[in-house]
Amino acid sequence: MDSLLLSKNDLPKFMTELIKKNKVFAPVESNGTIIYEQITKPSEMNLDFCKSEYPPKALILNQTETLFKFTPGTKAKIESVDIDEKKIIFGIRPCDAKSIAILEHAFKGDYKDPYFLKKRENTVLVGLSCTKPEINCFCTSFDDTPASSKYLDILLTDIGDNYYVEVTNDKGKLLTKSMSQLFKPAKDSDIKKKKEVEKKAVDIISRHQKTNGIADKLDKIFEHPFWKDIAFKCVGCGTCTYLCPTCHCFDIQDESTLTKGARVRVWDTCMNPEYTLHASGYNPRPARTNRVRNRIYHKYNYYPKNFDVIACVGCGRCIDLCPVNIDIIDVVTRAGEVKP
Amino acid sequence: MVDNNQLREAVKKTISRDDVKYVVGYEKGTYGFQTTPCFAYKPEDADKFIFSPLCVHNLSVFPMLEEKPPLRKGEEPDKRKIGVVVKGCDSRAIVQILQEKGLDRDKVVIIGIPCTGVVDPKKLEKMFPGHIKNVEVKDDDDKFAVTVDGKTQKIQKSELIPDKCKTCEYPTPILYDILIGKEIKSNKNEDYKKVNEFEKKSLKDKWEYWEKQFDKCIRCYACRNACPLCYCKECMVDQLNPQWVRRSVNISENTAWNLLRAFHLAGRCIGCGQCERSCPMDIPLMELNKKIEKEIREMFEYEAGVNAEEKPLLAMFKPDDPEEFIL
Amino acid sequence: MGEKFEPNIIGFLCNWCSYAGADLAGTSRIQYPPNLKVIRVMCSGRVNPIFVINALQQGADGVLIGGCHPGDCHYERGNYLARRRMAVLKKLLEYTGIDPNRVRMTWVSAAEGVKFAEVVKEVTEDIRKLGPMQHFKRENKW
Amino acid sequence: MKDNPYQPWLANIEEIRDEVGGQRPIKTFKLKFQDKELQNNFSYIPGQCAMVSLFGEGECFFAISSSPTKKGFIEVSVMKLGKVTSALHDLEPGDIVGVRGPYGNNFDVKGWKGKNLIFIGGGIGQAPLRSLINYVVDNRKDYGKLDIIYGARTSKDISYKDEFAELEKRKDVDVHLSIDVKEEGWKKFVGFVPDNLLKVKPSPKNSIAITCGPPIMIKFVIQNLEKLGFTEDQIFTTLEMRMKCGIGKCGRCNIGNLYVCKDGPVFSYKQLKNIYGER
Repeated sequence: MDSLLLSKNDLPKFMTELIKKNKVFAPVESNGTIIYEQITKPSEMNLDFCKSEYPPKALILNQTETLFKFTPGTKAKIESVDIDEKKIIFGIRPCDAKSIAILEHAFKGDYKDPYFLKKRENTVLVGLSCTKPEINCFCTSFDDTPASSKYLDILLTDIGDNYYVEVTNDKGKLLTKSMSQLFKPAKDSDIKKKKEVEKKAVDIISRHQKTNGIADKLDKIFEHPFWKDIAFKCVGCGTCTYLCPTCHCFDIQDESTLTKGARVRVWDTCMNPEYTLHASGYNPRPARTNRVRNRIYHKYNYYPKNFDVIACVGCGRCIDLCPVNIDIIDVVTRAGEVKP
Repeated sequence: MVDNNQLREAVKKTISRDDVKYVVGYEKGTYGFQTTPCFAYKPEDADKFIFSPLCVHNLSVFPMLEEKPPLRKGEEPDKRKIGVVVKGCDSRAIVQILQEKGLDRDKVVIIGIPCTGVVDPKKLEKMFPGHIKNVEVKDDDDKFAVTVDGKTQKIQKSELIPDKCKTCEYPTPILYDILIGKEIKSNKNEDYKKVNEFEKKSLKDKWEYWEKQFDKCIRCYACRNACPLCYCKECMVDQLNPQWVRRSVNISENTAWNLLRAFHLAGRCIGCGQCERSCPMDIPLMELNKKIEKEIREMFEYEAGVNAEEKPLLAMFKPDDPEEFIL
Repeated sequence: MGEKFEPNIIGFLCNWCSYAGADLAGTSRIQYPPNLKVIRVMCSGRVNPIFVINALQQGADGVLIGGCHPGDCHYERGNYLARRRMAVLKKLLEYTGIDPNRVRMTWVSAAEGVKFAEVVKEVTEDIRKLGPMQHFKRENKW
Repeated sequence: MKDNPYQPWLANIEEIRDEVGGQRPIKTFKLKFQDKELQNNFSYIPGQCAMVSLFGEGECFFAISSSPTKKGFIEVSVMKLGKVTSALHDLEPGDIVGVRGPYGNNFDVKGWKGKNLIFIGGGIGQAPLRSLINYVVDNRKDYGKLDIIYGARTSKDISYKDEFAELEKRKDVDVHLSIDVKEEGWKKFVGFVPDNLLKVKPSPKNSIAITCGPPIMIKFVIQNLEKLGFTEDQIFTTLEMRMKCGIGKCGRCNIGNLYVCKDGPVFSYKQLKNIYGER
């Protein structure tokens, strides 16, 4: 790992260079909320935020993705689509970066998903440490911090006049080397400063989830009436899953006109009863209880069983935006406490 | 100001009845200023019930969310009633559902609360950000008393209430079995100021504004699912054959969805604001709903959710309905 | 560019009056613009606003709904119901910045071939002036 | 296509056979890949499934109902139910569909060598069993006694009638057909499949029972098999779910942490007992 320094005054220069050669996506303020959009000049960015409402996973697992094109009907022909786009995501938070690493588990394996994996491969994640976590942030519950560089190619941390720059792999090195005149080597004092910034951010986080042994505990309480208690207030709006950075479920549908068409993949949510409805009318998850439980289990039991990692990064989006205050910190903590 | 003890007594009394399955009301949420729907199955459960200006949810959605699992042989359907705690605006949703025969009157017990306005959670969070514990909001005449960490601040209601409360004409529930406290008469008037203001814009400016808003939409359908009046068994956007609205997210499908959602609530929307509150992308859905509400008031002298005996707006007509637009 | 814009108009005509009116216009050899593509419906009350929105999505520049004169509806009240619906829809379209003149409604009886031709002429000219519908047309960008 | 599991291969419909008429008709489609090399190399084991798509309508997950011992084509049997299956039923020979697969796990045809096999099917549930039955019959000497128990609502609803007739003629296969409601001219068993099972009374010794059909039938078949002394690792079934991707990504067909499309559709009763989840 390389430790470098980038003067804050040089950030625009750095960004301009990046934009010259690459598609750069960065946090932009639009209608009062932050979203990750392609920028054409550094001044469009807004770095004074905690997290975007719409997760940046959408840049890799697009909400609408064309799988391939075809001529519809009974005399069909198929045409592949190009997925070679290269891009840089600048200013992604460590939690969101971790979510992409978590998603990767689902998309590799026996059947490799070319759309996700190719985009993942072609994307450089330039992160920005989070210095002001909000009330529902709980990334520290998963042994991570708001300034962890583990899942990023490059991580910038604001340490006053400079950014402390951690370059974790070759992907990142390629970028910093091409602009080596902008970077200075970091001193021990800078590392200390970063640690301080990190500690300060960690201290702000005041909500914690007890995740110790949660997967095993969930094994024992599947039929517990506790789930009905939790799920009864759910209105099934699906916001939690749409905005969750680790939710990967999707629907595949054909769209066509008379002469052309495409098979399209779109995000879907397990909170909708239609999600599991069979054509025969039978629904294995007919009630809210089934659906809410499935969401929690998918994150805290199935995912750990299949991939050895909890599918939650503690970003708190689902808590922020749930219209009826179903609070995953509270749900999981309480699930750990109920008697089987 | 609602007396919580009086509310709890009423809930206790209701849930003690044999013919009541559960009562849905409000309790304190898990963090900050949040409140959350809560369910009482036995009299003790009533002790956690509260009502405060933080109780923004429209609970009349819950009777409509009841799942009706297929009955086994010889099994009797559960015919018990559901108790619902409602504010003035929420009660209109129930009235509207009754009018459409979506629900039987004898399936609900309505516990009415005369409401003097709730807070807009987004405005409150902006004014007092980042508080997790020890917060409270109380009603204090024309002010809200906001307590944070022991310090109480009085804030003019107009600064914190959502737009719907500013022009609320029905603070007291229209229909109720039990009323907590005294009836309140409204001296407010819906003047559709925002709508009138927006109408003056040119078509181009209007579309520019809405294009931006619809572009944000992620089509999670939270607006639909949270709405007490969106209770169709199969929503038109979930229909596959024919598929009217495609699932891909782009301005065309987003506009179609948002227009159709608004239209399907024409003469039915009672203005509770649940859709806008649930929207994760902050699309001002109520502006569309209010526009339609204004038009049907002007064109058909009709108001949704005030009279359960009336026929639904679009299922009836008057021979002299406006028709100047017809060739 | 340079080519003259020819509007694409979808007409939902009721089986009993407007469609018969269009027929009469045809058999009487009354000329009217060929821009109208007719879809026969049993009653103007059958026209769900979803049809209108969908037509505009799929490339129609305008929509014309034809029904019986008030009081003449074969199903007694279908056209009255349609009138209410379209009144609300037009207001909604206008509010979102889509010219309400793209959605038109007319009463044409089976005997009014001339009126039918005139209505189509008028609607076509109006929509020609408005130009192509671009607000939320499907782009099919795959 | 090779490196993109979402993109199907094109296949021609060679032949369409009507299996069952009525409200919920069943047709069997004989499909041949356009790519000859692919057709020759396309190998699967009974129990596996394929994703069949009609472009412009969508995709559906079907059990392959032909046996890999018959080369040069694959067959799927489709009941007309939803959007895609209805559109498939409107097709004609010569039309093109997309096929990707084979997906999922399979019946343990190697491990079951030398054992007595009891097939218990109902309705469209016969499709995956048909593949296995044909496979076993084509390798008849590898297996012990074969019992086929199959039931449908009426005699008209029996699928693969011709094949059952062929099987009935064989001396080394016992076929026990049944219908739910009494009918004139029907000399075989009248009643539900689980009851027919009790009447046939197969011995659990050195046996494997494979059942597939409507969920309610499977439930009672398993109960009756246990009554007959079958242990939970002697009972196998196949499950179905709503599916979109077929490769364990889209998330909707999970039972617990297993995906029916990837880790199923064949499960032993022992497995099913030990995983929890809605199905």
